[in-house]
Amino acid sequence: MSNVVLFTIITLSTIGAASAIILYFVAQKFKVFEDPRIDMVEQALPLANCGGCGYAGCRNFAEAVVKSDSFDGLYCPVGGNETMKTLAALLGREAVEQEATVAVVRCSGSPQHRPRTNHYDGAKSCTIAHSLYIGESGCPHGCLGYGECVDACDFDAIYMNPETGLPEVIDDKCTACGACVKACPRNIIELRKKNPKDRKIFVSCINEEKGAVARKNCAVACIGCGKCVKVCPYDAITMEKNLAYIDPVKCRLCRKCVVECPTNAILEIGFPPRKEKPIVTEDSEGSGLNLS
Amino acid sequence: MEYILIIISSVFVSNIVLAQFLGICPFIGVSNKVETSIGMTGAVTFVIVLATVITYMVYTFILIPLGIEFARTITFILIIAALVQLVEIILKKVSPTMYQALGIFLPLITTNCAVLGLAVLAVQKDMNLVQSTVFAFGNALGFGLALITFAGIREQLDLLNIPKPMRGAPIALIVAGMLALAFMGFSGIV
Amino acid sequence: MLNPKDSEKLNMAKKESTFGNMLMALLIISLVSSTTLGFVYEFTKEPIRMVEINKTNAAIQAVVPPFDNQPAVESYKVASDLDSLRFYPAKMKGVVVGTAVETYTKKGFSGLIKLMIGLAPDGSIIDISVLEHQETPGLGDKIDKAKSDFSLQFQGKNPAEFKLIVKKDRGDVDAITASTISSRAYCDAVKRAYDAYMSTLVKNQ
Amino acid sequence: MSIFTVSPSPHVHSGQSVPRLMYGVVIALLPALAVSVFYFGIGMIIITAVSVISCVLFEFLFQKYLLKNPSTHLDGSAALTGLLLAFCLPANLPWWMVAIGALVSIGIAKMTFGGLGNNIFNPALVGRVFLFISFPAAMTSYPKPGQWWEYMDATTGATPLGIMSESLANNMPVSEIMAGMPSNLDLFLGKMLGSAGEVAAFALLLGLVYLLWKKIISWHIPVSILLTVIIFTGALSLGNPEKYPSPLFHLLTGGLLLGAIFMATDYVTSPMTVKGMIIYGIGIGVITILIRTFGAYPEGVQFAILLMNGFTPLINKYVKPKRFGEVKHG
Amino acid sequence: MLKTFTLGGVHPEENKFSSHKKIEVLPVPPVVTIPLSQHIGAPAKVLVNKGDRVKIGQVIAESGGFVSANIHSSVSGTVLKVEAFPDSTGYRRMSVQIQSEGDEWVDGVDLSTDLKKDFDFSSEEIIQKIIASGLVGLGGATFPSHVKLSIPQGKKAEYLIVNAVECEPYLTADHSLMLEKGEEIMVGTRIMMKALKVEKAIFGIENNKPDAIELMSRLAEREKGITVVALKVKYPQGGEKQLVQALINREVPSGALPIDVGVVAFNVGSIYAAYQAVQKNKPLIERVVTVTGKSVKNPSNFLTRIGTPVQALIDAVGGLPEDTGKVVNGGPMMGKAISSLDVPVVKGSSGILVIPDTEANRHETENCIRCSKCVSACPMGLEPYLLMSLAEREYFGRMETEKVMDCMECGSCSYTCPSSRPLLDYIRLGKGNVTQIIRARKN
Amino acid sequence: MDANSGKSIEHKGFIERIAEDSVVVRIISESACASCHAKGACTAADMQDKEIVVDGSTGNFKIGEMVNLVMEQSQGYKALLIGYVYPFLILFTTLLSANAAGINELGSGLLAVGMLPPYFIAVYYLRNKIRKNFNFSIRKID
Amino acid sequence: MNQWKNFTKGFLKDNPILVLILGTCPTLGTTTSGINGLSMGLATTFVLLGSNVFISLLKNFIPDKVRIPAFIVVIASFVTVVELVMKAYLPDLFNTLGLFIPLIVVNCIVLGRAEAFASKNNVFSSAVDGLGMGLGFAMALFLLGTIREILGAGSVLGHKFISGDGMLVFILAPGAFIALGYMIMLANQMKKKYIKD
Ligand SMILES: Cc1cc2nc3c(=O)[nH]c(=O)nc-3n(C[C@H](O)[C@H](O)[C@H](O)COP(=O)(O)O)c2cc1C
Ligand SMILES: Cc1cc2nc3c(=O)[nH]c(=O)nc-3n(C[C@H](O)[C@H](O)[C@H](O)COP(=O)(O)O)c2cc1C
Ligand SMILES: Cc1cc2nc3c(=O)[nH]c(=O)nc-3n(C[C@H](O)[C@H](O)[C@H](O)COP(=O)(O)O)c2cc1C
Ligand SMILES: Cc1cc2nc3c(=O)[nH]c(=O)nc-3n(C[C@H](O)[C@H](O)[C@H](O)CO)c2cc1C
Ligand code: SF4
Ligand code: SF4
Ligand code: SF4
Ligand code: SF4
Ligand code: FES
Repeated sequence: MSNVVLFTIITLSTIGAASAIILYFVAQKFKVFEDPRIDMVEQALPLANCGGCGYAGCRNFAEAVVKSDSFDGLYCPVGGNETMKTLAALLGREAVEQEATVAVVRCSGSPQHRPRTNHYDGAKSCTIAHSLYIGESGCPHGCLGYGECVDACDFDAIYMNPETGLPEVIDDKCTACGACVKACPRNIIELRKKNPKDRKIFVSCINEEKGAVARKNCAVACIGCGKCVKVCPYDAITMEKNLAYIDPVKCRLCRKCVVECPTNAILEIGFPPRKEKPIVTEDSEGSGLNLS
Repeated sequence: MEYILIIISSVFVSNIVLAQFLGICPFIGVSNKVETSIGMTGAVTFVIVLATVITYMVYTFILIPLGIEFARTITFILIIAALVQLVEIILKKVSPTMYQALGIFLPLITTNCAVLGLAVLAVQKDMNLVQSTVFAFGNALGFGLALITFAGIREQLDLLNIPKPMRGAPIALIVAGMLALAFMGFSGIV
Repeated sequence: MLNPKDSEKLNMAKKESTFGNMLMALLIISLVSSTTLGFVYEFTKEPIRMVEINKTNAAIQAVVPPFDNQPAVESYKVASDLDSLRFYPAKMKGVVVGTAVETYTKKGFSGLIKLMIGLAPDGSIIDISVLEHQETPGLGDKIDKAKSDFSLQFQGKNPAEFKLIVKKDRGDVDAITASTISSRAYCDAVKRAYDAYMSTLVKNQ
Repeated sequence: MSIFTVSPSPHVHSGQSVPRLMYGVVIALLPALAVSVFYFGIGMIIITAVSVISCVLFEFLFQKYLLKNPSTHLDGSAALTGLLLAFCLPANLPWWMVAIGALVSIGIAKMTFGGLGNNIFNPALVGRVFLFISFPAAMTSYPKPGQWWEYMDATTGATPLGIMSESLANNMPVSEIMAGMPSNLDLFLGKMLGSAGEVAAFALLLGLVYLLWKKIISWHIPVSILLTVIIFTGALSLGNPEKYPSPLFHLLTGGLLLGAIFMATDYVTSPMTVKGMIIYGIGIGVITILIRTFGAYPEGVQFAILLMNGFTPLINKYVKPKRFGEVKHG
Repeated sequence: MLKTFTLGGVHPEENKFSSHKKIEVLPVPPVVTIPLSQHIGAPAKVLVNKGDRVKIGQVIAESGGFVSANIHSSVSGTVLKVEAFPDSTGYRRMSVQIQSEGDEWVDGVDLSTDLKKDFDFSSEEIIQKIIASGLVGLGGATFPSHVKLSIPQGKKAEYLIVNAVECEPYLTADHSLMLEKGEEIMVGTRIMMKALKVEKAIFGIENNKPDAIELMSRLAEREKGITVVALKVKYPQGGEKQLVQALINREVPSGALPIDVGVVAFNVGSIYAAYQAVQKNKPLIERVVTVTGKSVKNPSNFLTRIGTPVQALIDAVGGLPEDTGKVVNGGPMMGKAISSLDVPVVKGSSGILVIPDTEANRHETENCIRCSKCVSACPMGLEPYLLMSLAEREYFGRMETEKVMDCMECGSCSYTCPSSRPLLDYIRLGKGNVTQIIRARKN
Repeated sequence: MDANSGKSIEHKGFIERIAEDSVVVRIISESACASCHAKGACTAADMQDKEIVVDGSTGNFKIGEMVNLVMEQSQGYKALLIGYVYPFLILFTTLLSANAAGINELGSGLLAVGMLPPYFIAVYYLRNKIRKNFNFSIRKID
Repeated sequence: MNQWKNFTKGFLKDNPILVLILGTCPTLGTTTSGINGLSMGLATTFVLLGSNVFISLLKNFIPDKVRIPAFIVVIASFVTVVELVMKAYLPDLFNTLGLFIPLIVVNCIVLGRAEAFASKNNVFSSAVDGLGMGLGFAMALFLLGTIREILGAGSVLGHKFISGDGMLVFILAPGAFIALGYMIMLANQMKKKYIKD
């Protein structure tokens, strides 16, 4: 064996051992230990980084999941129950099932229904318009139509329908992350329980004004008449501040209220067409609007 | 004067990032905030200079006499890896609060090819110890200059409407390219 | 996505991190790798040395007439204006047929340019080759024989009558288009070698 | 009754608009264009036309097919970029190189960043430097003025700055070099070699007056650049007049005036505050002279402006306007 | 050289069409709608019910807090409704609607038009009278005046500044008031000086009102401590902080009040109203309103009862022009666009501006070209372009460090932007959010 | 801390432990790659846990909660000076002066590196003083 | 894991340069021509393959806390081997790649694969992983080198197809950055389009 080989061995081994010692102490001091489960949990997540779980990103959520002992308050809306089950299996815990939900836009005030009172020419932002002006109709609660919710959605699940000027949700794409709910300054969007075949029945209005005012401002407003409350066989409908609300959990999709509503404020979506025409034109006051 | 020329040359003329292609990962990935970049520059300067001094000495006074220059890479990397950690541990030991403040201030610690690259370059260029040290210092400054300028640009890009596909690394590289174009103007100054 | 089974792998038996264990592991790894490296080095040492010698020899051969000695071994240093230059005497049957001078300049467009210049005993240029440069590809790199005919104009010229200055500066050298700087630097290096060579002649007389 | 428009205040507007500003600059460039056509004839017309048309075309194509933004190709900014790009090219540059320059200006330097207002670096200058580095030979052989009908076959030579830096490198004294230079009057009138639009000092100054008069730009950037150059070169030349040419020579040659008046002032890439603009101007002045005096290139304005473009975000970050009611320290 | 403020400012077209029109008294409308919130601060608490009979000057709602003011009936008659009616924003706010019947005043009001020069009230008595009159600033901010008169402990006022700048284009209410009620305003000034216990008062008047400057200077010569200063025409010369700087070269620090540099400022209209309140016991039930616009047939200034629908004012100038695109309650720079002519005149309404449809819409918004014109225009030394992009990205924390709260919403930035960016819209959004952040931090 | 008094830096972290009058927050220092999904592909030193003790913090925090650690920017710079810049200056000036004084390479190199331990020992003895320069606070993430 | 997927992930999905953006320095520094890029890529591939195999062999022997220094030693040894062999048998290539050969040690991708993959998987998977990642790296380098060569020198693999020079800027630093920037952009778009998981 030549000198060089010998020197090499000696030098390298010394340096190797020295760094081993240093690094050993470093390791002692720093405990560079990332729970490997965090990586695994993260890998199991959809990695959309949408923030729907309430954490800053998927990794943060993964850390929270690994850190806490149960799944209380931890739910990834994008991955849904399936992902949560995977996580449960990974961590050896019980998954908490959460009802699947979907975003629902609760306003039907398209221009045909809502007489226009002005033309807004400010910044095209719902938040700004909302904070400075009532909007282009007399309704202080209805959709402003500048699509802030559309911009907020990371999943292209919501778009502005050019005909109605209102946002519409594509149920299949919606992950119920809630970004649009947060974005809407008027709190029009609600995450409601997802029913089979994407059926839903809901009051498509959040107007709390008195019936007469509401009606003047919008032909399809909830006027708080209370007929639906009476007709609902399951006590699913409540009336508060002149506004009916259908509890998505109690509602059994019987569709009785829909026919009853004098202003067609209750929408049914995803049902097969009825025999008789569902639209009961009770638009008596002659507000001069044509309901299509 | 010689040292000043070395510094000018390594900061402007052959900038470590923009002309020599070293330390690009942190350049692309980290330089999001100007304050952090300034912090990085300070930390990197110390680490690079210290590493260069030590590797230079090991090379000149151990490897060469023993005739095992070929073990340069492996020796250097081990020394550097240990050194970086050692600095951390010392800082933590001597003043935990200060160490914590650094932790909040600097989101990242320094290990990148710039440190090794410079250590290797310093011995490759046949410079003496002081020259190597000044060279390392100049390059650390050059790294800092590129990093800080770039962080400023990044902060501004964040407020602009960069097309989606370009965001992140692509635009960072293009900006780096244009900075490199601009830096070419310094050719021949030294 | 990972499946749950992966989690088991992580818990697989690993060596514990006791001090002794760690030291052992590292020592062994260092030992093995240094031994390997040592042998690889031994193995490649000769070829590497040959490569380097060949490079010098090739450079020398390229610029002087055939020789039968070992110029690399007989080389000597000659002081020049800044530093010293290495001279490689090429001998045929003990007679100096030419001297290869390793010269340099720092005035290149991108700094250092290293040349090997073959000088006939009378000081006229036999040939020149570029050892090292960082001039711009496509421009300054035309000083390289492989890239353009620039260096050919020096062949056979004696700097005593051939002014080693570019024509722009009222010399005799045709500069490379758009690369006057590199051309000037080239002349500078050649001139340094020539001057050093001439100084040895003067001294010898 | 028709419905009213509502919007938050204010309800009136100055009437200023992007196209008005951009075409204002184009107008300011017309005298220089006229002089350049006078000196460089058909060459100037070809490169200007190619540059302007391709800039506008590329802007249109990029927006239509890649960015899918509302189109702004007619707002004058692309045309202006094209015009300025042509101004800083030799009038005998092959047309396809001009088109490549336009592609780089608009495609890489502007549209990659999202179009008007988003770019960090001056598009025309990026285009120019890109060409300069890519085709150094073509970009450093300038046609002699007065050849009206020659384009690529025009006789070429070196610019005054080029001659100066060459000769200085040869240790010639300034006085001797100046003897072979055009007279100051010729320099002022633009009778010299150089990039197509940079030669005529008086026409560029005319443009400056117009821009200031129309309040399109403020004086801070051009004045701080020019003053810095004067002071810096003045000091050098006082120190050793045989080694460093006079401030007047520096002012009248090369792209200094074109850069200081039209390119450093580009809104998008220059600082936002008065203090910032002055720092920026000083930076450009200093770097220009550093490169001219010590660097490998005879001219440094293009690099100086690009470099300071790179520093502009930092300047904007740290140099804030004087706030009303700012508590005065000290 | 004329005095002016140093930072920023813009020069919109002045268009003061009604500047030499006499103040006409607008007939009392048949129905007035008086909102309960005509001042910044908490809404007033209503004191009347549907069907009640009220007299002119009767308190129908009382101050609902420290920064709040009383509200008086501006007509005599029957309360029709106490209900929410739309205000300029279109949102419905609680208001009292009164049907006008007859002309019955509450007791103690001196209805004569004689000039009553002398007064013998203490500072406290003056403030009490002003509280009773429901006076709020008529310069636009509608800040309850008595709050400004009650100097906080440890601070001292040195100057009373009378803001007669009227820098908003089109508006001439203050101008005409000065020409007609100069003597009364001088008395009012002395009253306010007494209330504030200051020796010095300065009138600031923009140089586009030479007759007013001349008249007020002449009147001021007779008074001790009152001076009149002509100011350069530059918007927003009338901004309180700008005015203070222009007149006495003191800068009100960021986040501080004028009183911190020893100044209290009042609008001339407020001064005149103070005269009415103290010398005549007349509460704030009417104000001068300019009705103007490029296509308005007969731009004029009207003494208008609070609560009068805008429609009545429009009718008085010859009806709504054909080409109306926008109607603004206030001036073009700071006023609020209204969507219906049923909106009532309130204490803060200094003018009704009718904008033709050719000018009613903003231009298309384009990318910011970073021309820095907004930065140069901002009188507060802010960077509106930056604030807007921060607001767009919801970086409200940074907006705070960039001093968004200093913005006084003068609109110079939006006015000047060549890309027609809605800078102020976004800045307001940011201010709203930053206010919330600050409030949350305090709790 | 008054947020208006200067610029502050924030860093996210998790509450690790809560003691009587202090809270321990764990932060992760990470490099570019640590936040991307190829995080595993970075040298270990590129990602570290650090524990920060925040004194005097009470408040209703719960373990595992994500919070913002807040520190004034100037303190960060101060730490930088003590931790990196001063030692660098010591190293650098010692080396230059030793060289100027004619000490050979080996000597000046060893001397320069040898100056560092005393410096850090000095810092160690001053650590309580230094400690007063730094204070952190925790802010809830809304 | 499916070995084919394991092998091909480095080509686009997890391409070290185009997607993970690691090892940028050698990428930019050595791609002045297609051949240079390819050689650098292959050298790196060799190191990757070797270290992956070795580390996965040793994984149970190395205690957790010293795994990083241990990995470094292994990697550095392979790098030195490459260095020596290249110097001996490919001296010209070694000169052009220069500094970047020793820098393979710090190429995040090498250590990264050791950390993330080889230390957790069996030898065969690790070999496949190393080879796949390495080839992905080499491919990207080759591509970038070729693009720069075509634009910058007007030649493909050293064969000139135009007379005269190309756009020099692409041979120099600015062009390297710009070309890589656009390449990464395109790769991301492609990844979005073609790879869903
Ligand atoms: C990117 C770039 C690289 C250059 N590289 C060189 C070079 O390597 N050598 C050289 O002499 N000139 C080079 N130049 C050209 C000089 O800047 C200058 O044009 C030339 O030296 C003087 O022109 P002339 O040779 O035509 O007199 C380069 C120019 C550019 C733009
Ligand atoms: C909480 C608060 C307290 C105020 N206190 C005083 C005061 O004591 N003295 C004073 O002169 N003004 C006071 N002001 C009024 C302001 O200085 C200013 O006159 C008012 O905001 C309207 O001004 P503007 O129209 O310029 O916005 C106060 C304002 C606020 C919001
Ligand atoms: C941009 C701006 C412009 C203003 N212009 C005037 C003005 O021209 N005249 C005026 O009396 N008040 C003006 N004000 C209101 C004053 O700032 C301040 O509120 C008023 O002078 C205080 O007096 P007051 O409480 O009696 O209204 C303006 C405010 C702002 C923010
Ligand atoms: C005063 C002024 C100077 C300008 N200078 C340039 C310039 O030098 N280069 C350029 O490409 N565009 C210039 N522009 C046009 C425009 O700002 C440019 O296209 C933007 O940089 C593109 O985003 C200028 C515009 C103005 C108003
Ligand atoms: S529609 Fe709303 S809830 Fe559904 S994915 Fe989009 S943002 Fe999330
Ligand atoms: S639902 Fe809300 S956010 Fe969406 S457009 Fe309507 S108002 Fe805007
Ligand atoms: S509105 Fe605010 S930001 Fe705009 S100019 Fe006025 S004070 Fe400045
Ligand atoms: S005025 Fe408009 S375009 Fe100019 S900087 Fe301000 S926001 Fe941008
Ligand atoms: S390869 Fe990552 S820093 Fe150089």
